[in-house]
Amino acid sequence: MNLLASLPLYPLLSFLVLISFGKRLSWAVASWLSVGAMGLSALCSLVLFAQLSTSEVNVITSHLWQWFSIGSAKVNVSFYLDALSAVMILVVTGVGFLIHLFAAIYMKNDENFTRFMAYMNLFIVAMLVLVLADNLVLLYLGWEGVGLCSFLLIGFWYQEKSNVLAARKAFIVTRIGDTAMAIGLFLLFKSLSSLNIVEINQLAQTSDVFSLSLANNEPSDAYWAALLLLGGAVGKSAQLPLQTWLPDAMAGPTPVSALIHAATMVTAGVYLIARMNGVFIMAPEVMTYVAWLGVITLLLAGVAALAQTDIKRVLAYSTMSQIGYMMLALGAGAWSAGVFHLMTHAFFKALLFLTAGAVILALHHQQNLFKMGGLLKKLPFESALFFIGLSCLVALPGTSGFFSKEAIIASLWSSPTAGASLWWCAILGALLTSIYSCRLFFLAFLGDQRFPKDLVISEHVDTNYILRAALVFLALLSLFGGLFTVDLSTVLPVNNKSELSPDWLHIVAILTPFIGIAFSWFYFKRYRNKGITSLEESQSSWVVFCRNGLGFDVIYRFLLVKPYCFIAELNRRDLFDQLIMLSARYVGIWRDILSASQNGSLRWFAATFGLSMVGLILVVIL
Amino acid sequence: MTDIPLVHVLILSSLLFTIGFVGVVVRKNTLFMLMSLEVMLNAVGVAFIGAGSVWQEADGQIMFMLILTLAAAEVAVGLALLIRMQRHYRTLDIDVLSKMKG
Amino acid sequence: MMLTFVIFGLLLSGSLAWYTDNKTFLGLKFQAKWMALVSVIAFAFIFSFSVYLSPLSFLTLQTITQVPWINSLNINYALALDHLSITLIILAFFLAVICILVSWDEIQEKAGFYYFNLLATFVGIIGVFSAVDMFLFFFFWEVMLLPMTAIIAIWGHEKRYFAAIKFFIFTQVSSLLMLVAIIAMAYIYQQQLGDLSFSYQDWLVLELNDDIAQYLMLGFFIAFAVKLPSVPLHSWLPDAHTQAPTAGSVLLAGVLLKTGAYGLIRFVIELFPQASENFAPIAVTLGVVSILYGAKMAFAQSDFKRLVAYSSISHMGFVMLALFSFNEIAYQGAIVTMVAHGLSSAALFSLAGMIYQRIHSRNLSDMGGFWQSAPRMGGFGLAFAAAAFGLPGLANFVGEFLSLVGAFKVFPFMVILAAFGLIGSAIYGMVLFQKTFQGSSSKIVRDLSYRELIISSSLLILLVILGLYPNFVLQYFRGVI
Amino acid sequence: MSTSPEIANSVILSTQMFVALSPILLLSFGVVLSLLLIAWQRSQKMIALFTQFILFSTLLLTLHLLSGDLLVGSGTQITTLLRVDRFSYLSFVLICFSAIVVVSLSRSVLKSEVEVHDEYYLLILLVVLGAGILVVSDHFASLFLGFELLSISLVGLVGYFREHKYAVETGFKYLILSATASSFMLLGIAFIYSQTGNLSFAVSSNVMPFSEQPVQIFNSVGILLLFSGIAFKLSLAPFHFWSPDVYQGSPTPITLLMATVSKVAMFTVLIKCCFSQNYFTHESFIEIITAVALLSMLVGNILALRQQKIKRLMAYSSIAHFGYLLIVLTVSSLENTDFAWQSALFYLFAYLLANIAIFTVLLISEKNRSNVDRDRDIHIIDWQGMFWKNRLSAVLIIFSILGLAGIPLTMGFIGKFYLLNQAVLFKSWWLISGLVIGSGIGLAYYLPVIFTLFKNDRVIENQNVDVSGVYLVTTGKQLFLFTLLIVTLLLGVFPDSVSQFIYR
Repeated sequence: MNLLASLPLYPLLSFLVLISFGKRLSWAVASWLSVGAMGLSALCSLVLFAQLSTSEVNVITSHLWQWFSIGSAKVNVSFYLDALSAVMILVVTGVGFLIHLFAAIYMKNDENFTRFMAYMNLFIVAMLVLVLADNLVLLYLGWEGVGLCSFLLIGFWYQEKSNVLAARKAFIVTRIGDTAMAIGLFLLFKSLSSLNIVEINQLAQTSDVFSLSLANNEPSDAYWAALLLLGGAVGKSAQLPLQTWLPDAMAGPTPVSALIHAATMVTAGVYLIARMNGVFIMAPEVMTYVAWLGVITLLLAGVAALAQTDIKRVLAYSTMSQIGYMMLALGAGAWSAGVFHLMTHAFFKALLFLTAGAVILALHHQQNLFKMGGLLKKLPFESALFFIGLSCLVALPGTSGFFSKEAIIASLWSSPTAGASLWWCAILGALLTSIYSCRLFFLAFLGDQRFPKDLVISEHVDTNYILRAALVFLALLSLFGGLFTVDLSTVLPVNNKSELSPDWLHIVAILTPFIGIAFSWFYFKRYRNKGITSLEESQSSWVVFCRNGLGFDVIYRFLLVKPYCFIAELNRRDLFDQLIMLSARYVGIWRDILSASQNGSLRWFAATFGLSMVGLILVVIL
Repeated sequence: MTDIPLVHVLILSSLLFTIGFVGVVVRKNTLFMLMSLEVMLNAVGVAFIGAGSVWQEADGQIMFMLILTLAAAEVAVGLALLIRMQRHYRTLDIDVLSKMKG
Repeated sequence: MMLTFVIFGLLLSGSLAWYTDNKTFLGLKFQAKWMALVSVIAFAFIFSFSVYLSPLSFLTLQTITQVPWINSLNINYALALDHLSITLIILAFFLAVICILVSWDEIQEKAGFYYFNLLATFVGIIGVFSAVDMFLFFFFWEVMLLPMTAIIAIWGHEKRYFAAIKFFIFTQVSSLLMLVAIIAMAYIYQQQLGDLSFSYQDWLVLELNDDIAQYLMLGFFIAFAVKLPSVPLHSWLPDAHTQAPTAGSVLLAGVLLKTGAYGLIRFVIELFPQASENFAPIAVTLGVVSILYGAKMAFAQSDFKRLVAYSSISHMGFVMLALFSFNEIAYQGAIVTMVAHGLSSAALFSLAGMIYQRIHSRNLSDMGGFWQSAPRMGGFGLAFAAAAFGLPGLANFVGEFLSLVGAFKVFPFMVILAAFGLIGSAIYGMVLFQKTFQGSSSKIVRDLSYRELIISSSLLILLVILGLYPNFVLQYFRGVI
Repeated sequence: MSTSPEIANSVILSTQMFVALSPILLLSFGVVLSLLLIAWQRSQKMIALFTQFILFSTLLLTLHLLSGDLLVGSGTQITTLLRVDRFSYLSFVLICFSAIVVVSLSRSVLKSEVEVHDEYYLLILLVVLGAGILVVSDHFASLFLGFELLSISLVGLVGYFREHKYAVETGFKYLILSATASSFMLLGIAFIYSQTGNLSFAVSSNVMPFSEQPVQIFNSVGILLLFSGIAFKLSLAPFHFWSPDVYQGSPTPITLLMATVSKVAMFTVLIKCCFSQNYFTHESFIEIITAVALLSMLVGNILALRQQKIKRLMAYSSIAHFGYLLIVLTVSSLENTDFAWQSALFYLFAYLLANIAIFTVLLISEKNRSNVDRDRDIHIIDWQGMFWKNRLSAVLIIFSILGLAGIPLTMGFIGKFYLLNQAVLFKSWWLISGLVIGSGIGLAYYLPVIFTLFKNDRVIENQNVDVSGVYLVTTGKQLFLFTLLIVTLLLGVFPDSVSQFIYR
């Protein structure tokens, strides 16, 4: 199906043009090109989606060429579109298009504008390949591709050392996950001798060698495969224990954070697990791990978000915790709920980031919450949008976030792989979410302005109508995106649990955000009160500990980074080389000894003659 | 002289030979070195004579003749060199002749 | 016959290039580089066409030429080709062009002699890839060595003599061991079938008892493990690569290391299947150790070329791992890795050369922020670094993936260890790229000239093609094992 | 001599024997003639030409004999003393060839001298005569005679230029030590004789008189002493101490003479003696050979490391090379001796060519020394950048050194290949490992020499060197060097021609 094949083509073409002509393109041309390409593929994805939903065929494929073949198994470059990937491409291209639109304005004055747009397009290409891949190797290609793009975009302002380091960290940490995933692929191929996703999902159900454990107490291949895939997912989606790169990734330009580190790439892990549901279902223990990982991340990230001072970092941690929700859903077997939340989260988190970006730019790159405040009057439009975004985040009834999060929480209580304890944790998470959202909103928009009074709001972002259009559109999506739900039953197993969980659960779930808001309304009084013109973030060690990501960075530095560097430093001069050189030196020593024996004295020569004779005679006699 | 067992002759000659060789090694004076060389050669001669007599052959004695000639030749060359050395270094100490090393 | 023509033609044109350098005949001034370039391209075309047009199917070894050479020992001048050797020879030709282009401006003094050596090395390499008489093979194996050493020793950097001697001694000693094994094989053949023979095809029929085969296999293995190179016999490589002129490093990394791999495939594994299968666990361990150790050492380096050198140790570890896990998938992986590494390391070394020409330093601490002034170079640098750490879509990924998938069936644990090499490679790749092109821009460097653009883009295009459509190499390596 | 019947009637020389022996006879005749010539008129040019002529005709005669089928099989026995066979004459060809080279090189050296030197050429002739007697000798007496003729005339030659600062020292060292060595050898012969009652190489059928019982010790010690004497001449470790000093001290043509003529002759006679006495059946003898060979390979190569004086370097490397050559003595049975001979002769030829080449160039650069420091030894550094100044001799040196290092394209590699064949055939793994390690170490001093030729950043650490007029080579020498190069390469690529000439 050519339309499908052409989907990643437009961004690719525009990428090629942009990268090859570089700065010679004017802003207008570059932005038209990149955004236009995005628009085209967004349109295509809409058409495809329409085809998929109308016609009774629920799969569209397009085979391009055979990449290579592993033994008998073919690895093709071919795309596979079903309901799940359809949702994804909608999110990727739709949100991507809006963010491109925004970025075209937002980055207008950057000297490397074309390079930026090129990377953005390249990222979209890779993301689409990831989503549409019909086999795991192609998916891996997209997987690495988005990783590379994220690396490039985080380090886009590469002159700052910190950005460079953040980029490197992001790439390497995710690479660790990717390696686990690669091993997972090897294992899958070994036991199922195929890497085609659909085939794997079917074979996983049928083949016994895969699902059944070999020895009685030995975990099965399915267990290991699922675990390794989970490793990959954890890396990309910034879940425990590989979550540390995401906050630093905020070093990148804000549209990047919106597109990559909120809407699309970080949710690739969720998509992977949803994709490979066949494997995961065969390994219920792993599903439990997924759920637990998700919930722990969700809580810890929430706590960390409470202590952040940088507006983008708050959002980053909240992204983490929201993805934790998705993981939780998947773990609990509420597949469609997870994906649904993925979609809605993409909308409102993109909105939040972009708005934050607008605010930051308006305040001349001021990201510190404690240097904001009182923006409600200064930037009413942004405040409104931000409020909408936050309300989705805390899942106020009616917003899209409400529906998705409710679906997740509702599915937990009686799921075989989750259970009551997880339900309570989820509720706690919701509470935390509402609290840090309120803190964020109060600090930024309420209270008195804590930046210099004479600071003029930079206009060019604030009043640009295209930009506003993009934001508004996102806002609408995040408000009403919850209304249209896609039927994923063709792809994802529906957990047919007939027995309803008790009603009070719903009550509690709905009430939780309000409790949180009420709590923070009083707790964060001083943040929203007028007349406080300067606020100090509290320096209590506990807060600092939370602010620095609960010390994971430190642990890793001392467990992994330092030792590796130490060993590398220790053995800089190559042990083996030194050993070999040592033998050379040994010969050198002998050389000195022998040449000392060549002392030119005749009598010594004669003596050696006799001595060696005696020696040889002894050899003969003995 | 056949009643002298061969082994004794050989042992004698090897003793003489050793004496000569030790002479070559320990004496610093070049002249004495040449003399010790003669001793060594004559020791060999003894061995040849003894062996020849055991085998009742003339070969041993012929060899001894040849050895004598050799000794003469060597001494001739040696003495020539000795004179040059005396001229050149004003000494007969062999140890001055160790300029070349390494 | 064609092959002989190519070999001697190259040699002849090399000496012509030496002779005519900077001389003026009938008005036009000859230059060695033009001579070399033209002749190499011409012979490349001659070779590929004659292979393409020849009626033989090169699935198995096809003897091209066989002329008696040393009758008293029944040694022949025998050349044969199959897909493996053809692939490697074509790779060699391509890299020959790259080498000449790379040294276009770099080599100013004694250019004629330089290009003579370059071509002589290629003669040796082609000979190594095509000789099937073991004496002839050894002959070429050494002939390849001499001009290479000359290149390092005459046009190299500050510590060139040391590096050249180290390189030579390592190869020489190991190859003497191989020579002993060769002779022993010849005499075993004599014992079993009557008369002496050095012919590879003849040896295939020999049946050896295990322990003898083990020793002979070791004789060959060590020689090729040094060339490959595999830890712990690798330590000539960093010095040689670092000290050699750019083209020398390209040559070493691109082709000479492949002769080691080629030898492993053709001689170790095919002559001693049983022995090498017994030996496989050790060999695979060596491979994995090379992968990890190379990656680690590469990370520790502060010298651009040295870093790349260690990275190639790490890459060739994959080849070793793949070859000794004895299945077709891994074998194909090894082939692709060989070609891919040939291209990517050549690319990185020529990049190093370009940078060295600009800032006269190989030290990473003297670099940084070049992207600012030389974005094109930065782009290519990124692409080549990405190839080095096996980014999917570029050639190396296909090779490594196939190797690991294939090997996983046999040595799962080893492969899991080897997979950590992927992380390691990401680390050094990132360090290399970022220290060179990112960070605060210290110097202003000239962006790529058209010649350099041609070099880099041709390499990159090949990497991408091979990465996205490896079949155009792989199709020849189906059903080999 | 011993009066066994078949010897008795073979005392009369048949014509066949005359023919077989004719080269040696011609040579000795030449010696006498040249004495007369000197008595008649002292003219350096004339005597030189005459010597050349004699050597040439001897060479041609020998070649003629070789091409004829007189010497096929076991050769011809001439009295008990001499046996002429193919291999001995082949090595005699080598000897004459190198002697000719030496003579032609000497002329240029002697030109610079004021007084007339006829004895010089006479002595050279005597050396060659001694070598000739050695290679054909089949009896300890003739061995002894040849040995002494060789060494005493050499003593005369090494100290020949009295004014040279090392003359006396070199002469003394060589005299005393070689005399010691020869007396050791004689003692050995005496011991052997005392046990076997037979002085000819051929295995004796004599039985000990009942009054005595054989004492095996004396026999094997005798063999050992004999071997040590020869090993001294071949400068095998641990009898090698003299060689670097004497090489360095004696005039360059004489060094070449020592490196080629005497060594080839001694090695030939060693092989003959070993094979006809089949010492290789003695376990202990093989052990000794192996030990000495290993020691020489290692010691020679290690000593040559970082050696700057070219002559000493050559001395050390020759130690190692004769260590390698000893491999041929470890043959397992008489059937394989032919191959052993072939390997030995080929290797000797390669070694000889390489030496000739290097010493020729060495002589050229000595001549180009400024007169201020005529006695200064040539160091490697003096050859710096030769490749860019005098390509031909540089290329020649490169290939000779590669040959010594045993790298393909050269005869040396083929020679080493033959030796390895030997060693593998007789499974002497010790020697193989020695060879491998030895040549590994060897590269560490061969390569620097080659690299020096390519260096062009000349730092003049010694002001006396005049860099300007270096390497003026006469066309004759040019031609000679060129032919050497061609021969080295041709035989390196097509060794068959030689080996076919060796068999027939």
